[in-house]
Amino acid sequence: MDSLITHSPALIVALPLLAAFAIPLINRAGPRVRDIFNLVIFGFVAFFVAILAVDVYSVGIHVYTFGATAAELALPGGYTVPVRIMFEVDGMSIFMGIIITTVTLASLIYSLQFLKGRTGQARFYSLMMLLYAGMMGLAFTGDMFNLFVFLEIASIAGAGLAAYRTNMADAVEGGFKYIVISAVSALLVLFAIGILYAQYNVLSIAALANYMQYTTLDMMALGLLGGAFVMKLAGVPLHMWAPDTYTVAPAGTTPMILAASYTAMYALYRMTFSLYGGHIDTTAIGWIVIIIGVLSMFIGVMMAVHQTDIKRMMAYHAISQGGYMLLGLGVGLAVIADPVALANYGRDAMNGGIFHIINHVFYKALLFMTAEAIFFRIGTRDTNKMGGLARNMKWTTAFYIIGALAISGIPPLNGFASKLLIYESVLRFNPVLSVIAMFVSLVTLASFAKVFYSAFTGPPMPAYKEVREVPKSMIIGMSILAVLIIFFGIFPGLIVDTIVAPATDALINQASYINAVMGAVP
Amino acid sequence: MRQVVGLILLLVLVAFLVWGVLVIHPFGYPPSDMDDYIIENAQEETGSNNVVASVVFDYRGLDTLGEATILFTAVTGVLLLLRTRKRREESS
Amino acid sequence: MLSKIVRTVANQLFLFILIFGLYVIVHGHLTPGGGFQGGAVIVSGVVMLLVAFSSKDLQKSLRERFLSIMESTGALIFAILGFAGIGTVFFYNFLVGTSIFGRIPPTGPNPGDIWTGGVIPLMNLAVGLKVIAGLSAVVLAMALFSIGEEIEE
Amino acid sequence: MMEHIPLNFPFLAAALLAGVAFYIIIFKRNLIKLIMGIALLASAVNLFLVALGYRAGGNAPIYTDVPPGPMVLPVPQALTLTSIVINVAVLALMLTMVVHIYRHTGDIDSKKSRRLKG
Repeated sequence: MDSLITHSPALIVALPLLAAFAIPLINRAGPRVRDIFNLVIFGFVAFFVAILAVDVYSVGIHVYTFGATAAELALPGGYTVPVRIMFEVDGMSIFMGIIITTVTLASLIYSLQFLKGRTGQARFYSLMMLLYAGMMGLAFTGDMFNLFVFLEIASIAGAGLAAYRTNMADAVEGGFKYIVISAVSALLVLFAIGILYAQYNVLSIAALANYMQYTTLDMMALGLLGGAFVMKLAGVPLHMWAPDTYTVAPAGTTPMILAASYTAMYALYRMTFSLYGGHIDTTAIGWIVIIIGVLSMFIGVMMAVHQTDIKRMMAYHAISQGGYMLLGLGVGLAVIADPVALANYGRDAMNGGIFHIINHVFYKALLFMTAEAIFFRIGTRDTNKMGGLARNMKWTTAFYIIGALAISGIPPLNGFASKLLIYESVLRFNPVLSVIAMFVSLVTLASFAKVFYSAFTGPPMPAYKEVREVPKSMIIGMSILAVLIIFFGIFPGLIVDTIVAPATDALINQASYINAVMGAVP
Repeated sequence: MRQVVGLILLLVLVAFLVWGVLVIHPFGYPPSDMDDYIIENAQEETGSNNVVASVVFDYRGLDTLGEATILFTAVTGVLLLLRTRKRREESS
Repeated sequence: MLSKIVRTVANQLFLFILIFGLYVIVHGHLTPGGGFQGGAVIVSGVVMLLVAFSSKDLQKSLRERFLSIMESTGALIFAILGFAGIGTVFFYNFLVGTSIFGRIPPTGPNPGDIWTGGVIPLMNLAVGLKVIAGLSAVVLAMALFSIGEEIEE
Repeated sequence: MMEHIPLNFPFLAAALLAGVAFYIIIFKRNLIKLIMGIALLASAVNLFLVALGYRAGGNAPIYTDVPPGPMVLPVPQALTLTSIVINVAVLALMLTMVVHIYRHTGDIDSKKSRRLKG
């Protein structure tokens, strides 16, 4: 068991990779064998995530050095610089890991029957596993270049999945936009890595943070990294790809691509807090993050209101909700240098921002899945053409209501818990921002209510008299998320204490991140 | 409008990069803590004469696994997108 | 389909390209090169055949299904070689000091010994296999798609 | 500071190449040209990485019959190798998508093919 815990970070990334490589071979044995194989492998991976999470929360940062004589040996014997690639799993990494694993599990189950009778299933599942491995690697890695590699794995797999329905021109265009944005942002990241490497001759994030001088070149690297990750997480000036890509991606994968953009947000936090923390002018950077967040919130929701394509509307709401997370973390970053303000409201704001990531991924994944369920049955995403679906698709309607109430911040669902944390703490930082956040939330409620009335209530449209409920695996996939949303809404304190607060601490406490690798080295 | 914004963005980026060239270390004299360790110990630790190969497959082996994965991903993606829709496979 | 002269020359030349590519792959731990580079050399030979013959002709001897299996196998071998070090740590070079590729060269300049490098030569072979299959599959699939041919699953 | 400039010309070349690439990415609307711009940006980054590892008068870091003298840094070469393969993969996928877009719209102009309004 101990050795399992020690090796779990490597296994979590390696098992899905092995599964992805093996799926084209396994597929020869038939689709049923392949599906079972997928689920079994994923079950193992989820088990490893669970034991790793327990270990990280009870023991602390988990360092795993690839290829060394011992996994904990971050520095080669008698040397002061880390040479090998290492995974460094702290509270924030495992938090992302939990989100990604849950969403992928739901997506995998959802896709089982969604894909039935379509072509290219084996490659679809293969890409899904690769996307999972890429996101997990991105969340766990403690090495800059490795981060770039996993970013690319996630991007390429995501683009391939987004363009899966090649018979639709929109799908290929959505995928193309995604891969162009990903390629450009990944190259900017690589440029920044080169700049950092040129000065310090190390690639480990902890070692870079340890040697950081914050020269002109470091400032350039920060600019490049910031631009690249904001592009990747669909922050507002660079958000144009998100609606196109989210709209066209097939059902099971939209939540995963959404989660992938939040791993980019995680990478942004990792850079600003763990790599540059303590050197940059945190107030200024914090305000930049806040401004991007508020713009995303506002413009996202304003664009969403008049959309008639249900998934496109949800995609704009995803941009808008991303703004809440940036707002919470931005407030935390702006006051991180001031211990009193940090204790008073900064930590709460960060808790809210981080808690909102998990909440948003869950309810937005649920909403995307209900939208695809409707598309699966009636073949359109236009809300004007829907009507009276509640009669025949009871489960889908119920899930839609849960998701819509959660995203609008109605108690007792999880969206309320995290939004309340953000409102309260931001109010003490700057009341105007809090008022904007509440206003955005109201507009969100209005927008989802409008869709609810036009799509689900009213007399059933004659064309959809025969519409049936979606198959069982899709309902199971959605209900996993719905149960979690309700659970998180009822026990927000428990969740914040057990998984959110360690993530916040991990971001604030830069020294422990560095020391886990550099040890007693001065 | 788009042209003007693009031009400003372009000029800022290029000015940024050229400024970086002025302040970066002189060409041919890089700092080399990590690389010196690798050059000295690669033969003993990995048994390979080619230090680049020992970096690629041993010191940074995970990157290479990732790289192979990316190639696999891209090939899978290309074959997924170029699949023909004539035949319906796996109709079970 | 190009003229007979081109086809004959391409046929003969492919063998040499194949040998050169294999040389680059096998000596990856001693001389510049390795799995990726050697694989790319061999794929350039495949592209040459693709230009000389038509893609439909090539499809008869080089099936996508075969390429797909070959690629998966290469990737699996590579990942399993990484896995095999898990007795110590993932990606540990567990063959150094054993009888398979386990010799340790003298420190400093030396003429080179093929039986060195631990898992590195094996990984080079696996990656070479993968690159050959993967890039050939991409090139072939794009060529076939552009003339509207059916591509095997 | 100024005396570095003639010495630093490889870095300058990388910066200018990146500038050309950004110009193409921002201003060109043809999707194939966009892909070429991304390929050019990748080349700029690769050139930058390789130039980082050069040590004056260094040999290739391969011990097989190496003449005496310093060795250039091996890590940037490994990174460049990885980055080249990654870019090949990305370009292959992008070109495939452009082929599909051309199939669907009969055009590779980004203004015309992006019918979806953001």
